[in-house]
Amino acid sequence: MNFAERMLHIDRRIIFLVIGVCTLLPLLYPVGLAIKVSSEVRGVHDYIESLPEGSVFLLSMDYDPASKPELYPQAVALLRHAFRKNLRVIGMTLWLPGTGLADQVMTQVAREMGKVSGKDYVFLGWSPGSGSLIINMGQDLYKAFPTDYYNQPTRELAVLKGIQTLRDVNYVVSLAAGTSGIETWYVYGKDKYKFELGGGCTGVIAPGLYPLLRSGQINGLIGGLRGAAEYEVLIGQKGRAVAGMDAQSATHFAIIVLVILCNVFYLLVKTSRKQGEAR
Amino acid sequence: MIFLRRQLPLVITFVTGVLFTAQYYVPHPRSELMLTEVTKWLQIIGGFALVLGVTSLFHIHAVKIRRKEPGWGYSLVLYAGIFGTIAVGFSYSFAAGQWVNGKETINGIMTAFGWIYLNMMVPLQGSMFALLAFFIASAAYRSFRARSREAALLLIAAVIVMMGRVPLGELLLPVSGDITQWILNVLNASVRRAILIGISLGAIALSLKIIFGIERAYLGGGKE
Amino acid sequence: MNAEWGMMSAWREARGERLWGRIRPLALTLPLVCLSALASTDGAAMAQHALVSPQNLRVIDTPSEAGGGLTVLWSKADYDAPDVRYQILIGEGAEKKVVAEFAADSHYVRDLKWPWWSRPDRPEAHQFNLRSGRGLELKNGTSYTVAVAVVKGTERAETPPVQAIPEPNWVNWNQMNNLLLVLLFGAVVLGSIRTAKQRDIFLRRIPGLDAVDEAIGRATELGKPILYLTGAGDMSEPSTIAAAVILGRVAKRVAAYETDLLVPHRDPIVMAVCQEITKQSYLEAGKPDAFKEDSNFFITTDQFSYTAAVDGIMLRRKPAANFFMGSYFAEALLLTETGASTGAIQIAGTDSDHQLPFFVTTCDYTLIGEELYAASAYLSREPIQVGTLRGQDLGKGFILVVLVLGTILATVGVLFSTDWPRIVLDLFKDLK
Amino acid sequence: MAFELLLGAWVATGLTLFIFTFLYQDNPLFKLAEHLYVGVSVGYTIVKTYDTVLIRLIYEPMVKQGDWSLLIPLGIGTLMLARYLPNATWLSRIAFGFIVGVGSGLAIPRIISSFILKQVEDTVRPLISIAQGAPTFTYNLSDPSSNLNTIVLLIGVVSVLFYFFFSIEHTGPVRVAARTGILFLMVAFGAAFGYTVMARMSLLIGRLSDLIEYADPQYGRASLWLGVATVAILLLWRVQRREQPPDTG
Repeated sequence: MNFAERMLHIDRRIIFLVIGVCTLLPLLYPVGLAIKVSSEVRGVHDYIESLPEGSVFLLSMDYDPASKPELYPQAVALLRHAFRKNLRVIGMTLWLPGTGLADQVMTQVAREMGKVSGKDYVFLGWSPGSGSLIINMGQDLYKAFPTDYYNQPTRELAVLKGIQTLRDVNYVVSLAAGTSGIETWYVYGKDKYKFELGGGCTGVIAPGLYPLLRSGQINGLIGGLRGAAEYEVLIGQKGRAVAGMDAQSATHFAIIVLVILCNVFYLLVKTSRKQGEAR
Repeated sequence: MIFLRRQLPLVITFVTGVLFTAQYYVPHPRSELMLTEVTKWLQIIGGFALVLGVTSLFHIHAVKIRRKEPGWGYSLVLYAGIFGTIAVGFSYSFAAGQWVNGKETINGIMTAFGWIYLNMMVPLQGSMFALLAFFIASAAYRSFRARSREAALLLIAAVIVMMGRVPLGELLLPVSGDITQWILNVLNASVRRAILIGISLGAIALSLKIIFGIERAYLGGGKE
Repeated sequence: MNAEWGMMSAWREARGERLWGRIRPLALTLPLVCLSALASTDGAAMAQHALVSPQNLRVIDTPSEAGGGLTVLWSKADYDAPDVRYQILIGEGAEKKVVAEFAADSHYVRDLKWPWWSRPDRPEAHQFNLRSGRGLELKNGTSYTVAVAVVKGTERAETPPVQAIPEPNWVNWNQMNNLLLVLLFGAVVLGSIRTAKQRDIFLRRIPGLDAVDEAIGRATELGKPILYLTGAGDMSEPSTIAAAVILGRVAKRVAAYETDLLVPHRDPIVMAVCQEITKQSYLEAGKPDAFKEDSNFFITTDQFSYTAAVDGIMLRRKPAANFFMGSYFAEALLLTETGASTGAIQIAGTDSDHQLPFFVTTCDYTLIGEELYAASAYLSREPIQVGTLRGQDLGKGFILVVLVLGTILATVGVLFSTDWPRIVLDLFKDLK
Repeated sequence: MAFELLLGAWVATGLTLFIFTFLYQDNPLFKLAEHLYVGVSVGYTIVKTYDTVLIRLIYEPMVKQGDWSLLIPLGIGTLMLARYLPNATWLSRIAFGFIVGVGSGLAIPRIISSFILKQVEDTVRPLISIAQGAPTFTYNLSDPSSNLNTIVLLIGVVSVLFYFFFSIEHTGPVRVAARTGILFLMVAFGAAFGYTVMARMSLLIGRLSDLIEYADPQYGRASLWLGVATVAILLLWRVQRREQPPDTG
């Protein structure tokens, strides 16, 4: 076993350690590198910015705790923006395990912005069915959600006045960690009920949503923690996402270095084997 | 009887399938009313499907405990988790002065059910997936090799996107951000679009086969 | 009665326009000229000013809708400009009121993106849709009187009123291209399945299958076992079915070479099915005695426990070849990375597109997406599988042709600024 | 600080660290946390389903608002559970027939409209644009809708579709198209790879931020103490296991 081979076979726990340190150090000692805003994120932001006061904004938080670090900051930033613009906000989720998180973020941001449940916003909670739920909301919102999350009859809520179906909603944003997310909202919702649709998603599924972005089926896309950081920059309220960007930079470079090292050693091993065979 | 058992489900599938495909093209209020009602039903039936999903898990671990298979103690932990959470979900909250009934918060006060959710379920699931960060790193070092020209292309694209998506990359190599945008918006979008078209054709073919009774796997096993 | 009859004929006229307007403009020119001549004398008699009232006013029930809507159509005029305004009026006598007002250079038919077959008027005509809501309620079956006025500074000219009745419609004509595609593709898929049942359909060889044979050969040379995973899905997923079919092929080879086979499972039903398949393969290879009941074994349903256990097997037994077929989630990387570190040949096949990048970089060969189904159809020769694959191929071929021809037509349309390519292009647009 | 918050911080930190011990090796602490995770999520699902489906969707509308038509889905749902009765399994097929039938019917036209027509519509674009009355060719790479990018997009879509073509042999021009397709595929996978790395790292950042927060004195330095305890338990387990004969299996 030569040097390159030995290097390739080092204990992987050493690499675990490297990654742990690369994440931890920038979190403890942040640098604050500048963040450039992409047009995808700007699409969502500018649309909310253009909505007049009192417009109806539906935020569907379609994720579970596994994706909390990526999508929770997005939800916070979007809700802050919507509340600041005095939009009427409807919160919900298509993912059962995400109900508690969605409830938490709605309550927290509403309290911070001085908004009242039932008057300025409503949290509908979770309901089964995904696609059929969305169709049902498009047909009759009150049939799909007879009561909100806190068992208040939805028909009596001031915030929902004049809203009968999804057609009366001005903007829907789905924060998705997988299917039953943005695509579901398009196929079963926007396709027929014609509201404007935007998306936020985890990094894993972001590349798959570009065809919808290109064709204008969604008018913007917030991708992962980086997307959330861009949104925080846009609304001028820096939070967890911006704070994580330095660590993100450090880990990405650590991975890039590791990939390069892997291939250098791989090449070395390959050439030395070839030389060995030639002899 | 044979008709009821074997043909009836297929007839139902055919009729509902054709009806709801056709519904899409019929804007008449009666057709819309049918859609409203039936999607409402599907929502409720969807809840029952969830119950179906978890029962097999109950069964597997019950067998493990009964036979005292290796690691059956962990199955007990699992059962404790299930029943503990259910008990708390239906307990009485003294702080809020009412029954919890599956609410994480009541009037802004966190319930015990919400506590379990936030302090157990959220960190557990979150950490489980955070583990992957470490494994991606070790894979990056040990096995992401440019075995072929194709794999090399993949790795180069990956490195560019990794640089272009973080502030440090854009600082060191400003052009990486633009290239990343181009890769995502043009190259990636074209491939994803082709895949999307392919998958959609597959999904439509499958749905058609189901409606016409050619594909019956969904009916599940079980003796007739 | 009279009004209804009038509306019906207007509707028929509109339908005639819809079908033939773009293809045979000549056929319509004559009646249109007559119509506009009639209307203009009418208008001239009414208006005392230089400002001429809007011409050719037609009010029809909004087509392809659930009702509660009226569509108002009138010709474009020379005075269409931002400072001139149109008003839409509803009602008669004292109850007449303005329900909408907008700049005269807006609200054209072309703005509403109708496909050519359901366009109610020529693209340059004006169109305004009246809907219930915001102080206006249009009831189905009730007759409404509508007029259009033009306002320029202090001048104003109004058309004679026209009556129309909103009705719910049974067909959404804008979506007929969608229905056409459903019928077409349905016929193709069902037809291909039928053909596949009658005769052999050609399927190209999947190169990945050669790699499978090669890996088994190498495992035999080394005298080490082969590890085969069927993924995380249950038997209802196409990828799991494909994984089971390919397992049959692998088992047959393995039986012939008398190599050890290890198939750890995450789903008890999949395990039962795979056990049967393996047994059958050993029989077919003529080695029923070499079959071991416990080569298929169940570990656990939990994602990470399963992964940890399989990783353990890889490290202890050091298989010469690892196969990852079926659907995978985040555990994919943990499995393939460990496998790669043991130096095994790794072959993957999955439709879980989020995991594909990791399979491609850590495995020696990867069946990408539909290739997995194709490999399974190629091996099983099952008519439904083969026929479906063929049907989808025809669908893809059709889309390919549309993409290429459509681009050429669209380019021609821009280059010569003509409109006729739309006859084809509109068929492949989602306009509704 | 309220007791439940403090306890919550300690429990959350402990469980996080238990999961992270998997990095060292599969061990009882990890297994404990993992099974607890599965148990708690199943319990959560059951409670939520009960509250949402039985109470909010069935009981309230039916009993309080008198919407008795909901007995139909209730009946179909119950039929589905007949799956567990050996003699009545066939009843569940009626329910599945209904669900799958409606689901397929709803999906077909919507998928055609959203994923076929919309995607084809956006791919079929003129390769020439008109600027100031004259036909021009725009080649700005950073504008996704420039003519050059339209061509690249078209080539990408067409060649990848060719790659997934199974009823003709990959020879001659088809081979060239399919080879181009695989190159496009690889770049797209590369982009996905990069994005996934980003996603996974974000998850780690999220968890570590929590741990840092819980290392604060106001939480009684939970992360530090529990970290030490976890390491100690692991070492103990290690030592104990070395004394026992290694297990086989």
